[in-house]
Amino acid sequence: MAVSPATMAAIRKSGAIPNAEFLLMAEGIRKEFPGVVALDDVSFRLKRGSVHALMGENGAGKSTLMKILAGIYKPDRGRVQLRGVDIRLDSPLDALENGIAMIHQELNLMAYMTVAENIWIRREPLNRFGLIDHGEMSRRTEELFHRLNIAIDPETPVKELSVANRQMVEIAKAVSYESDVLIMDEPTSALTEREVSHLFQIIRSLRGQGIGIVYITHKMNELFEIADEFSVFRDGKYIGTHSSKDVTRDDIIRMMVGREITQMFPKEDVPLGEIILSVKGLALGSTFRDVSFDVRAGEILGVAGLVGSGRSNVAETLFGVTPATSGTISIDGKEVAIDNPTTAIRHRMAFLTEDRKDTGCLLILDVLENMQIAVLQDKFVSNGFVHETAVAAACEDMCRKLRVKTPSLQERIENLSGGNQQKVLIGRWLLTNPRILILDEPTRGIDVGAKAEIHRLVTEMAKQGVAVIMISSEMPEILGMSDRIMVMHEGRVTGFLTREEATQVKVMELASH
Amino acid sequence: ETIGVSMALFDDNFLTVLRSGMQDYAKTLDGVTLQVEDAQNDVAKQQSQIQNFIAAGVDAIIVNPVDTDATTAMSKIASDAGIPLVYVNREPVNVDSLPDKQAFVASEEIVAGTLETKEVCRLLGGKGNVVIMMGELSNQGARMRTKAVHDVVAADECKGMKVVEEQTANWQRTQGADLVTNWLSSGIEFDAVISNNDEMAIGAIQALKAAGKDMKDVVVAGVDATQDALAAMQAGDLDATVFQDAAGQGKGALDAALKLAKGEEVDKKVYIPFQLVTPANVKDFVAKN
Amino acid sequence: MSSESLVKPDLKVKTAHRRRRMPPEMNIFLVLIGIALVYELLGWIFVGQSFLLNQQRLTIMILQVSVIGIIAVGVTQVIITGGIDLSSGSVVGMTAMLSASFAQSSTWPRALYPSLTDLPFFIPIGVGILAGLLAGYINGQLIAKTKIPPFIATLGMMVTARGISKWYTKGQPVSGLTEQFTFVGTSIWPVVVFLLVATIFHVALRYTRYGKFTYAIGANVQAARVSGIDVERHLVKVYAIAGMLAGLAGVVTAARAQTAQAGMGVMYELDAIAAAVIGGTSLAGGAGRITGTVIGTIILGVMTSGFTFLRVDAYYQEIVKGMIIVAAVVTDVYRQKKRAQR
Amino acid sequence: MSSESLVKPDLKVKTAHRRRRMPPEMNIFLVLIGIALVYELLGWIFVGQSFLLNQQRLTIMILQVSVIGIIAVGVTQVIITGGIDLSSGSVVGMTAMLSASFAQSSTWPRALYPSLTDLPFFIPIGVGILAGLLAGYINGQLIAKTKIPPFIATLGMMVTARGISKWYTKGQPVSGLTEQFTFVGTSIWPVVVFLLVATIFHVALRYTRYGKFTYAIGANVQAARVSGIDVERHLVKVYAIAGMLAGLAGVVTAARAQTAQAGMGVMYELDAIAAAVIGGTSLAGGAGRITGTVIGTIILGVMTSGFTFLRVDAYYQEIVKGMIIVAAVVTDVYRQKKRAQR
Ligand SMILES: Nc1ncnc2c1ncn2[C@@H]1O[C@H](COP(=O)(O)OP(=O)(O)OP(=O)(O)O)[C@@H](O)[C@H]1O
Ligand SMILES: Nc1ncnc2c1ncn2[C@@H]1O[C@H](COP(=O)(O)OP(=O)(O)OP(=O)(O)O)[C@@H](O)[C@H]1O
Ligand SMILES: [Mg+2]
Ligand SMILES: [Mg+2]
Repeated sequence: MAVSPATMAAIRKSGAIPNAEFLLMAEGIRKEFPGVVALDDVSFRLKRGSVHALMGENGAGKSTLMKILAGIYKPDRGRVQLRGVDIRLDSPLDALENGIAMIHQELNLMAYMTVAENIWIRREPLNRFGLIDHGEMSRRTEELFHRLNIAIDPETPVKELSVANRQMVEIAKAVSYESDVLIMDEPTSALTEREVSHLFQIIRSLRGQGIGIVYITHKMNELFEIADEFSVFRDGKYIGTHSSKDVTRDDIIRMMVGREITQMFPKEDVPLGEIILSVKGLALGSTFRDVSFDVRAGEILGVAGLVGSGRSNVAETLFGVTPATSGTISIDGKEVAIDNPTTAIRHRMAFLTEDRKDTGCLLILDVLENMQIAVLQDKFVSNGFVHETAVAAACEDMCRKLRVKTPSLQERIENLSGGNQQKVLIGRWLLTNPRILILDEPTRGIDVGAKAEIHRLVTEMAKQGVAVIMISSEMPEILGMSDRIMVMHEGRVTGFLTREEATQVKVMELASH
Repeated sequence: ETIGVSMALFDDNFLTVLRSGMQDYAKTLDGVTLQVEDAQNDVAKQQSQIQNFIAAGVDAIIVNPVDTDATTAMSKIASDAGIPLVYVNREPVNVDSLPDKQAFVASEEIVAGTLETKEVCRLLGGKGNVVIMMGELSNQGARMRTKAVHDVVAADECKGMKVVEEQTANWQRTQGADLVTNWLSSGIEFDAVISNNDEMAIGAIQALKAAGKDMKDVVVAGVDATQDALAAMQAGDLDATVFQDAAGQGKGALDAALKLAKGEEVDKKVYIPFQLVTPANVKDFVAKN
Repeated sequence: MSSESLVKPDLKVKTAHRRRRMPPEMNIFLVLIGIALVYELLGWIFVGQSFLLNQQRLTIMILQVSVIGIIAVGVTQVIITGGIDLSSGSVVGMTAMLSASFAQSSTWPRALYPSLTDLPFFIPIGVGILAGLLAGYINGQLIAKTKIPPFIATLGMMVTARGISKWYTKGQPVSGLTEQFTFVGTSIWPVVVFLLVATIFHVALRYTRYGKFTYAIGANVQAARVSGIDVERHLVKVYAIAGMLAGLAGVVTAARAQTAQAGMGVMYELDAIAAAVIGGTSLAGGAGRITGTVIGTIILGVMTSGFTFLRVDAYYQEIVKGMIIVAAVVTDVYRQKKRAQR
Repeated sequence: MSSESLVKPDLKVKTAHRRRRMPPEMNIFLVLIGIALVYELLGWIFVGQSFLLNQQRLTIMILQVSVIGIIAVGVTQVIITGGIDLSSGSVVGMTAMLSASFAQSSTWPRALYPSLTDLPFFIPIGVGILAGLLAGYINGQLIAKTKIPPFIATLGMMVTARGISKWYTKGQPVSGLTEQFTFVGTSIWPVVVFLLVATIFHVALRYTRYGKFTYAIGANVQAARVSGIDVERHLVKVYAIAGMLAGLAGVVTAARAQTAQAGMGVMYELDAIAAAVIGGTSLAGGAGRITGTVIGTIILGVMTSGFTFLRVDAYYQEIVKGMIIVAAVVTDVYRQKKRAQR
């Protein structure tokens, strides 16, 4: 017999928490989408005061399970227990009232509203006339931010925040619910190590308060620092749960992908060619300035920096999304004026953006349409007509190469898991056969196996003489893949490190200056 | 003098002739400027236009009412401001209690419908099936003309006539054509089409011809005596229409307004008669509208 | 190596020097001032009199758009949720007819319900407002329950409500209204009603949860839903309020004209939407303010009065009106972009 | 060790057994069939004849909506980009006037340009289409360059174009058109033009780069821009095409009526948008097909013919029409949801 959310909320408030071994328990969960079984008889148990990592390849069903626990999807079968009591979760509100809060994989903020309004929505403090007390709301936000050590003005509209700061706001919002269960679906995909370590401090203190935390990530290096337990999923099936003391990183990877991955960064040394791209004194208003660097054929230039250091802005300017206010860009020694992406593509550049939802996916269109859109600029088209079969074959080939998990090319990209969406977008640019490839957080939200795959592809591109600029907030990726690392801080380049001299400490020193 | 004119709507053939008549006449007068506004068939807009005229300090106002029931409020606004007001073409509801310095030059819509229907009755010899094409349902002219059809059909000498269908085609020619085609395809039999205006009547003729009907077998009647209608009549397609002296009404209204502005007395009511147009007298009207 | 040692806890929240933001409707207010001044100038040049220093004109400027304004307040809220309401003009027509039919005086020979004449004023007013509320409620239920696009739901209501007003008295106007009832349409009462309504919903949007929910749904309906907002229920509320305001507008229209006819309110929805958008409400949802809508409404009124004042030929009026609407929004967009760049 | 072997190769793109999807317009086609069958049934019961087995009726059903259909083809493309075109009805009025004024015959005593009569048919047709193209081009430029919302840009054009058609002949209708010109409006030529236009743009949307870009812009304009699409230029194209089709619709309207009047095309934009949305085009952009729009258009035509066939009282027609539009879309949404759940 399921208890209503209201009853449960009353139980929570009274503080009379019935004891049970597990805080949260899901059993025999099955969820089917048209053409896909996302979860098949899956079980999951969360202990109080612990951090439980959920592991699995892209599309394994992690987010789906969490969305069920957050009241967003209804399972086809199975039951959910909170502290040993069956509960029904028909809406996100039910979950929140039952003390389950979630940070979603795709950012879910109200762009036009301020940070404070976003955090306290539905729980705004009221004054004695029943009207919203904005001052009090701001104050509470500051208090919260202070506790979490976040430096964001509560009155900023969210649309003016960088992706990383938005993610911090999401985290703060989830924490503000003071829930018993906190689900974090890839909370750090846009964060650098500094913010990640903040987050871990927060998580530890929450864990100390007896809260149960579910943590999903594809960043393997984070895991052992924070997780107490691991559950592994594969293809919608539950594989097993282990204490973090009992397993190694390789064990987990083996459970996730079914076999060993030994070489994480298949970087091969490639003889460097001519300078292809040369940037001098590039500036964009007050956002960044004095950015100068060269990239050679076959070279992978890693770009490191803290969140908000302006790396993405530089990339956007290079590609003509936000044309530079001063400085020059030369390709093959010739100065070029790149004032929009169309021109950039004509110069055979490609740019994988950081925010796949806002500037990447054509969400309601299918995989094929998403993948082919950039290449149609100059290939597979004659007299305006698209060579359907040829382009479909090319896309299919690319999907196979990237191991995109999708029922078909005709599936809406919206229905793919986050990691698979990212692969499709990478495929979009690889198809254009670029000479200059700009990647902004290319493996954001990508599982280990696929990550190795993407790294291998990037290396291969470099081998063929492509100049690669790779922005990444993941230190091992930067260190493992780059020939040279450019470090930025507050809109300026603070230094270059060669592959040989680069270490995590040196990069961080330059990045925080 | 500046005279403010608020027309019910601009894109109506008949009212266009009235308006042009007024404007042409104003050009022949010295020192008379007309400020003509389009109320776009909106009562509230018309009322606001009158208030705007008052604010702009015109010497007199001519109103072609959108809704003749809304004239009480307008009369009050104008008389409170002390500015003369003349209603034109449509008879205001407060015709018998008009304040000082107000008058009207109008015609009774119901007469138009009566004239056309009586002619149809005559042509059919008092018996047969008729269909009615109505203008916009919310329009007063449409209502009055339609009512007239029913009144005539109920009269003794036309008892043999029967209204088999009545539908709206919103004054529009193509909608009229589509409506008649839809009737024909539904097997509705009729001997006469009585239309609230000429445009729909012409649409009916087009549809009947397209369906291969001989126009001698069907009586078609409209109202307005527009150029197109007179041409259709001369071609033997249209059997009756009704002429009202639009330009004359415009001229009369302006004269009245100017007199009132000068403080002179005018008749409170001026009725402009309708005239039936048939193939027999069509020549007399060709140059008129 | 633990990453903690790499982090300097150097994050301060700069609250003291928080950037003062100009309210976004400042821009469009300047546009309004600009238009008024141009008229003033042209007035002295061509007509030899002041445009603004005329009590009568200042009144009619707002009076003639106050019905549009009342609707626009409701429409603004609908647009903020990311929806649209095409039915408001027709609802004005329908509610004008309905309320007028209960406001007839016994001295009127053609009363629709001869036994229901001389009713106290609150009955016809209540009938009009409730009928509007009901129409809006149906819109809201349709949109929330069946998930059809607001455009279609309200288009359906637009056609249906217009049909009802024509059918109700078979096209006959309803006249002979009591003075008690028509009072609300006389003098500057419509303006008072408009500004009162605007104030109430300005407060509601800015200082109540109702308002926050409205913005949240428009900004990101997904996010609103996962924040625990019952999106469906809230949408019904918003559409019902918009319908209610259209009903109130219908009452005012009938009272002002001292009659009601089926053709009332045609195309008002477009003017109302234009007023909201000119005032900065984004059709994509999530942004907009009542103050902006009020200014947008007044721009429409000033424009109309100015045309008559400058004796602009009616044939050109529409052409110029179209261009001014576009120009006003262009100026606004341009100024906002410029400010954003700074 | 090569990394290929690292990942188990069980992820296949199943192309051979690609799930056969029913085209989404299948649903709305079934709705159309449903409506037709209901009429058929009611016909036998109340009128004692068949609704569908009537050559004449089948023709008029489409003929009476073919002008709406021509516009709707253009409007569909605009809506797919995430925009809207409110100006098409007014552009029909304007282009009808313009083209008719160059199509007058010398036998007509009151020709507007007495020296320009009896021109070959392609001149007035060209004038109408070009005028529409220009109006659409201006819409597109306004939207692309100044970034004002399409709703406002095309609302401005709606008001302006209507103003132009009233101003052009000061409200006088333009008649006495040559037979060469009116030919395109006779018999079933309007239907032919409609279906031809629909076919061309069906192909363009599905099989050309123009089409792919149109969908991409509607799905995510940011992403489209970053993918190298010159969004501004493409939008200008789409709006210009929509305007051109409205111009063509104006020509057909004038030819069909054998006259042109300033009031032609009023509210056609709403019928066209309704046809597109009934046919499955999403007002949020990114989704829609011409086949759906054609079906949506025909639904409107069938509905009208059905009313006359069943002799529905004129006063009820609009009420019922509004409800049918809503019901059609509800049924469609409901069926699609049900299919998605399977
Ligand atoms: N709304 C939906 N409609 C159809 N299929 C869906 C939907 N949501 C998820 N899926 C499918 O369900 C499967 C599981 O997706 P889910 O998002 O749970 O994966 P995940 O483990 O979170 O992957 P990632 O690590 O990439 O985020 C995937 O195959 C995905 O394509
Ligand atoms: N849309 C925006 N509006 C206003 N400011 C922005 C916007 N996007 C980014 N910024 C600001 O620009 C600065 C640089 O951001 P950018 O995204 O380029 O940094 P980054 O180094 O790539 O960091 P991240 O890892 O977050 O992508 C930050 O201070 C950020 O707050
Ligand atoms: Mg996921
Ligand atoms: Mg970045």
